[in-house]
Amino acid sequence: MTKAPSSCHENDVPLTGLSIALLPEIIAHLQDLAEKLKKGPVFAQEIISLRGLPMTREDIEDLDKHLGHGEVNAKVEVAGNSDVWETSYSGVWRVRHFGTDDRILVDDIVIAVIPEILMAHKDDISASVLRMNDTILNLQQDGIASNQTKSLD
Amino acid sequence: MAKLFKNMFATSESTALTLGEELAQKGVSRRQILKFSSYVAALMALPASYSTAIAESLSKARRQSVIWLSFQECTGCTESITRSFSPSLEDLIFDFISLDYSEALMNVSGSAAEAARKQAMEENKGKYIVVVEGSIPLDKDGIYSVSGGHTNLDVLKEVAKDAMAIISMGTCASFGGIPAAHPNPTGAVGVHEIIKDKPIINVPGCPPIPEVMTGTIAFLLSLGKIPELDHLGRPKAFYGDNIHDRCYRRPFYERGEFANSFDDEGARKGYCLFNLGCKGPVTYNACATIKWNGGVSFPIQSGHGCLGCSEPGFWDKGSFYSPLSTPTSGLGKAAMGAAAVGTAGAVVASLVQRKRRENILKAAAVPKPTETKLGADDE
Amino acid sequence: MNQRVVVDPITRIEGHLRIEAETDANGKIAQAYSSGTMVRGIELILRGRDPRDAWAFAQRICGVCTLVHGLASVRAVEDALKYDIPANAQLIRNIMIGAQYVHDHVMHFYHLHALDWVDVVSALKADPAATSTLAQSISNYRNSSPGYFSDVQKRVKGLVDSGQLGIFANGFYGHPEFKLPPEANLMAVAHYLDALAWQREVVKLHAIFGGKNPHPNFLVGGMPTPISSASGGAAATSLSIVGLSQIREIIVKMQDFVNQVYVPDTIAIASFYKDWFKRGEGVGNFMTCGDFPSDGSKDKAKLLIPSGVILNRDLSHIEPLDLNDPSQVQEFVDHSWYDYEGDKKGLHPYDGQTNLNYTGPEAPYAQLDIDKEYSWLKSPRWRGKPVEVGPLARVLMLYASGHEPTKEIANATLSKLGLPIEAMFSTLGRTASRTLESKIIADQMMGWYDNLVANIKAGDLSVHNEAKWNPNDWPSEAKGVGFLEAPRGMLTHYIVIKDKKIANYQAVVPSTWNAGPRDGNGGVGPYEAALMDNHTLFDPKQPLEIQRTIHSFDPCLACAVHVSDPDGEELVQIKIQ
Amino acid sequence: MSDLLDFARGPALQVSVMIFIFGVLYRLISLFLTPKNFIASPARENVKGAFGAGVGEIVRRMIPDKEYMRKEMFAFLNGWAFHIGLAITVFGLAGHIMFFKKILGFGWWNLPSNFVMLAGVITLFSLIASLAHRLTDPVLRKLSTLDDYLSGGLTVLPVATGLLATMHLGLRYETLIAIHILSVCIFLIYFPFGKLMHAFLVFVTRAKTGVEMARKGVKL
Amino acid sequence: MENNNPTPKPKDASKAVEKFLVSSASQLAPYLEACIHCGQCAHACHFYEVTQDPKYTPAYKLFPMTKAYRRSKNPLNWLGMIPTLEEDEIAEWQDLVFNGCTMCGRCTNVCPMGIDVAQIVGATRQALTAAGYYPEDLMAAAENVVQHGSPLKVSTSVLEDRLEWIADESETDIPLDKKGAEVMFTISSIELMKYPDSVGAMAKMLNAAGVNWTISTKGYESTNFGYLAGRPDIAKLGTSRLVNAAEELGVKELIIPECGHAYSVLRWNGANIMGRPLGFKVYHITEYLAKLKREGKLKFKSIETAFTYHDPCQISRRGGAADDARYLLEGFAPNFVEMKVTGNQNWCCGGGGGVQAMNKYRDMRINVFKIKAKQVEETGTNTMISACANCRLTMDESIAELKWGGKLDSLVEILADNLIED
Repeated sequence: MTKAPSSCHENDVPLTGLSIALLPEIIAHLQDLAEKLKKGPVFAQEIISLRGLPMTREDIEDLDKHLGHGEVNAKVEVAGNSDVWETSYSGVWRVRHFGTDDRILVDDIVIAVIPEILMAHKDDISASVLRMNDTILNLQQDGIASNQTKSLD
Repeated sequence: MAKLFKNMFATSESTALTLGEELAQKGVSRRQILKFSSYVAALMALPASYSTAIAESLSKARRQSVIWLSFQECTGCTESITRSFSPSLEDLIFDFISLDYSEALMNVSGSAAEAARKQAMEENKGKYIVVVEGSIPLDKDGIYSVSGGHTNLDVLKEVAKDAMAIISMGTCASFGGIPAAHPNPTGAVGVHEIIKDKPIINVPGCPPIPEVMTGTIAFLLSLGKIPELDHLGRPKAFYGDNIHDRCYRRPFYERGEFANSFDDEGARKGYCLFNLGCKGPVTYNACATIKWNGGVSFPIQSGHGCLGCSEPGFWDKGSFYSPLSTPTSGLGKAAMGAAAVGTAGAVVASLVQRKRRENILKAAAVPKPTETKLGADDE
Repeated sequence: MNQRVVVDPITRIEGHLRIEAETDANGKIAQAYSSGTMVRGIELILRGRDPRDAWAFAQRICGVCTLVHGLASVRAVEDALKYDIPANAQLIRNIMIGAQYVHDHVMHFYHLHALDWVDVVSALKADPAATSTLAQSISNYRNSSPGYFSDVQKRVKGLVDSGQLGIFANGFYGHPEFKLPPEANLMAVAHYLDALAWQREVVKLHAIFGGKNPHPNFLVGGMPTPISSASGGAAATSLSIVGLSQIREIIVKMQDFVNQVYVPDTIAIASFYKDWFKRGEGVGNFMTCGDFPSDGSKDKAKLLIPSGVILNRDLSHIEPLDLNDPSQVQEFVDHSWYDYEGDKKGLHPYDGQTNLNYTGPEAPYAQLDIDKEYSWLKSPRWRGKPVEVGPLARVLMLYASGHEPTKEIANATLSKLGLPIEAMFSTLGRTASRTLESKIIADQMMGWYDNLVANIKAGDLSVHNEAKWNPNDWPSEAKGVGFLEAPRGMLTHYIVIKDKKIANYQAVVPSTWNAGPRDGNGGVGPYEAALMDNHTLFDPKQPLEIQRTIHSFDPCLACAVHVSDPDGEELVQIKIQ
Repeated sequence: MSDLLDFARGPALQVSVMIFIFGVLYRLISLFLTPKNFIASPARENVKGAFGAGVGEIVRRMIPDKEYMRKEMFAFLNGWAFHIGLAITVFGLAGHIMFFKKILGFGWWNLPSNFVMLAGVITLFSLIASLAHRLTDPVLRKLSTLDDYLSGGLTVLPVATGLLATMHLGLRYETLIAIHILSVCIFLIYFPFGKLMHAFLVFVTRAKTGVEMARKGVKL
Repeated sequence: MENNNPTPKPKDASKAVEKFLVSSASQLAPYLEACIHCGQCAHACHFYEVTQDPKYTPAYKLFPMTKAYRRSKNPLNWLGMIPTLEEDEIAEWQDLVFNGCTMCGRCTNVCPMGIDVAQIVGATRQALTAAGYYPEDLMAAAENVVQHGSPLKVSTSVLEDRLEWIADESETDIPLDKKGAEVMFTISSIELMKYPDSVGAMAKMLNAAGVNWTISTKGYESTNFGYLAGRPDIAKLGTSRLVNAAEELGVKELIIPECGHAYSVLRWNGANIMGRPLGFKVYHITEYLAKLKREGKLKFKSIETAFTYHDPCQISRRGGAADDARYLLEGFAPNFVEMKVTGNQNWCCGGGGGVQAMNKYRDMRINVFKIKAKQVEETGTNTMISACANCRLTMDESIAELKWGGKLDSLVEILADNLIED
């Protein structure tokens, strides 16, 4: 029987250095993207999955410090939340998916004009056309209905 | 009335919706599929760019028919899969797979249950996935485990025949597990010893990590192919590293800081459990990275060494509390025996040596020195 | 016409159980036979091993009651070695068993038992708004908005529309025995899903203490989870300040779910099935070994659940139980596929034998020979009498011994349903006992938790006693019994240790008491007796009634049911497979 | 866990430890049972007791006299590096201590694994250096027998495989550790039959010489 | 006179092996098991130092005996895995153990295992001799002991003649076979024939100290060529002559003159050779003189000459008497300088162990002396003194050959010259 849990002394977890080591890889992808775009608009994205690398939480925080925060912030609400933001370097994005229990499922760096998760899918767009048509139809019917009700009043 | 409902649910290939369409109908957007896909990709350590491909393939698929067979098991694997967070079991069974047979979870018993299995096998001939939980006893023609009057052995052969692939869920189905532990009273074996002509994915663990189970299923249904397997037939994505290499206590091992009993200061400081018998260094599983039950802990984090439960024959590798570097067999008696024999041998050898020496001395006895009279000149 | 009905496999249970029953011309069950059809021989596997390892093997007896066998095993070794454990370890064990009760009972109710009472398809016809009103009328549970129920309905509809029903396929939907209105069905389905998500959260408690669930880790001499002396970061164990506060949250989550969902749902559903309080009684004898010591001591007076035996429904008298008494506890194998050396007399578990000897028909088979051996289960008896163990036995024991909170909640519930205490001796009485017990235990958990935290604050971090860890300090011979009130009932593990190794190991599990076959005198076990109590099958091809009563026991093995006429003559063979 | 590891931890270790104990006891006991025909002449007066002399000599010969130090500097430094390194490696690593604890019934505090690994590397290099020396030095070449190379090689193996195992280099860990244990088994089996026995005999011969020198009054 | 100890002929390796077994079954066994072939002893050996030939490595000289021992002892011999000793191997080692080793024991000092190589070489010589492998000249000297009582054929009559002459020359008494003497003095035939002055010097000092001493005509030769030649029978013969004579006279003390191996054999191995304890104490002359000086019975004038001291191996390193020589020089020779490597670590003269008697190694001995010459030169003196006639004989030969500028003296002579006589 020794002392009770002491209040708090955080263990220093040294950085592994992976955060710095990643930067050249990001530049290479970014340069690639810049070259491709010179030839015209194109969709291309390169993803670096941070969870697949042996990085500590501190490493990732360090990396984010280096990358900074840019102009775009997006929240995607789908099967839990997703945070997407552009870093201070245009074309370098951070995508972080959370599960329904708010656990981080995916933590990516995406090098792209815009990350795919933000783009509307062609199927969804096609579906939207149908849905919106339905909506208009419904509105018109409702309108007629309400008008009729009104007129009855 | 019951018939009416049955008719209502009856389905035919022509009217079947793809998963993408089905999900769209339910208001699930492609983004959601993409997110799920990128999670599967992350979970399986695939290149992140795979997620697009997974999403495409998912959208085109029909909900994957899964038949879950329970043999010599404890239902721990089924229990485990219900603890899966992402993807969750309900997400899987409502949105991505069709769990057409599962003794532990399905509604009806008896003949109706059997009928459901047959129907699924017929409708998805060559396309359904079989999940096996538990080992299969071979002794006495398999009479030690019978369900519906049929031995597990017969049922497995029957169901495997038209399966796309088999997932051996848990160590029992993968390698025989506890029923096969010495002396294996019922002659239990894993699936791969019976089925030779189908792709088999072993997902061992006692039980396996929930996310490893759902992740493997998700991979199979997302990409329609077998993930990369290691030499024991396990998905490399989950079983590629040993627990020791990925353990948060590894730095303590490097520093030589060990817990020497279960409740000493070292144990409380979270030191390495090697000395208490942890089998992490020789156990390949994702416990240290994915962890258990929503990531709250895993055995080592909770102070008990790894039992090595995802390895074949882990039950028979000596005590769970014997450090890996110690002999599995008791050396005490052997050493004492050797010591006794060594001592006896030495005594005998010395006696032989002594005897030989005496014989030599007798044969070539040093002659008595010549008593030469000095003083007498011989010149 | 007399009929033989075979239902095999019975689903939504653990393991492989087979029951054969015979119905008369009216479809009423006259005889029923319960048979376990799977054996692994874990008792044989355990022989010759290190007793400290035994828990891991024993735990794999069952993955649903995943914790109890491990702990019973640990207790057996501790009993044999006279091994005391620290108070903290006892409290942690109490909390873990408590969590197991609540988790297991809720999962049983919603995922294994509810579909016997709830018609999933009928839920599609429900009005979400009316469902919301119904839900709010019985509970203040947060998930009760019309939108919420509408979403659930949409989800179920999607499943039905897809034509791939999965686990809900081939249900006895529309069976006249389903009596819930569509709204109640929808509410139950919603809670089926809620409970699935809830149970995932609450087993985190086991993961914090035991590293994982199913099959958390245990340790002879205490618990393996050291209380972290570091507050966080890489050095912390799971039982840190963070872990402790998480445990508290989980206990609250458990209490909330029991109070707001489980108890109201039980009462709501039961009120539609009051006739099921009149059948499925069983043998009328009940037994508990007692559990939940308030400290580390083995003092029986300090157990929350008392031990004893109630005979012939007589709640006014409790017989004392001595697990070590060879004349009290005996296992018979007259109808079991085992061989005893010598004749087949009853053996106390210390002298128990596990010699597999299958004498049944060759597979595939249509029916078992119920006149001979027909099960892998043995028939345990108390002083030669069959007894029922489990939640009903415990609630009755608490009630009979005058435990106030139990009396209060039992009486309140019964009066809400307008039923006498005798209604407890029934299928739904058994199910309701599980609910009542969950509440009683959930209420206790916070007390144990507070005691644990108080000890830690007082500087007592001890969770494991090192004293007898080294086998060299053990006597050359020792035997002991580890007992535990598992969610499914009284669980005992008997161990005989010789020269630091296991010489004999016998587990007498709740399902053996309840599901065992007939004894040598033709005495029926609780499953068989319950089925023979006032069960008439509406449609032998849809043996819903059998499912209900069998599931009320929360079976822990796989089973099958035969129905044959009283003469034993085979009549009509109902399609089995 | 491979079957190889089971074999190594089980029968291989059992048999090799048995042979080791048998052999060592056989050699030592038969040595002590060798008939003595030595009748001591009276010792020089005022010399220290035999026990002190024996122990003193065991300690004293750890460092060569200064007259020889210059020429034996390599042997001295390398020998020390090797033996200390080996002792640290064998007796300092937690895993090894567990092994001894299992056999002896008691253990001791371990050293940091990184430190032990460093010692292991030093041991390995000094072993290789000594083998290289043996191959290049004319005197050593003349003296060397199969036993010398075998003993050296069989010592290199456990050290090298042990390092690979702790560094997780090359093969899977369980294979590495199995190979390591098997190499130890071979080492243990060979130990009593070759010059590795010097680990025990050094105490016998040094003490014996120390006692005889002291009897004569030779002050070394 | 008929020699009833015929020299063993013809050559027979198995005899050597048997002999090895007998010897190794004594105190040598641990040494034979322990050698780790580290080679450090090479640099301690003067023969290796002057030739740089690895075969002179002391450890190498153990090989035949070790091999024979292992053959008989190792459990593996049951499997036939240990090779047996061949004739040609024995022939090869004959040169090494008789000529190539002076049994000076310097290698033992450096051996990390503490192996006493000299003892094993001694036993090896016995074994090889038994098998018929030995140098003829050494054996001849040993044979002389049997026939003539002395390697240099100093028979009783020669002894009496020489002593009479020496007594006259040194103007002192040399009592022969004196009844009632308390101390028996022995002589080395080398001294008697080549360095008679030293005999006279010793006699003079004994008389001056008033010691009641005598020389026996029944046992006077202190050298033991039987021992050096590996002939235990002759060794025992030589030893028992001395022991019997001393015990017949009833003396309490026996003095060995300036002869190294004589001291080693009688003082440290006498009891062993005889198979029983001796009835008297054995002293080297330096020990005895030191004893007399300590008792105040001898006094010396101090001298100015600067010189250094050559430690005879058998007296210092293997005899334990290094300190007594220094005690004698204390207060007597203020300009005495120690060599850099001295005392128990001192280099051998190169002729001990009977090597001096073998012509084959004359050149080698001269080369070995170069080490000694350098040692002396480094002290800044040009004189060394010694307490062993064999050392003197060996080194004088080299001094003459090399025309070395320094000189070599006897310790007892220098002391006797400066004796203060009352």
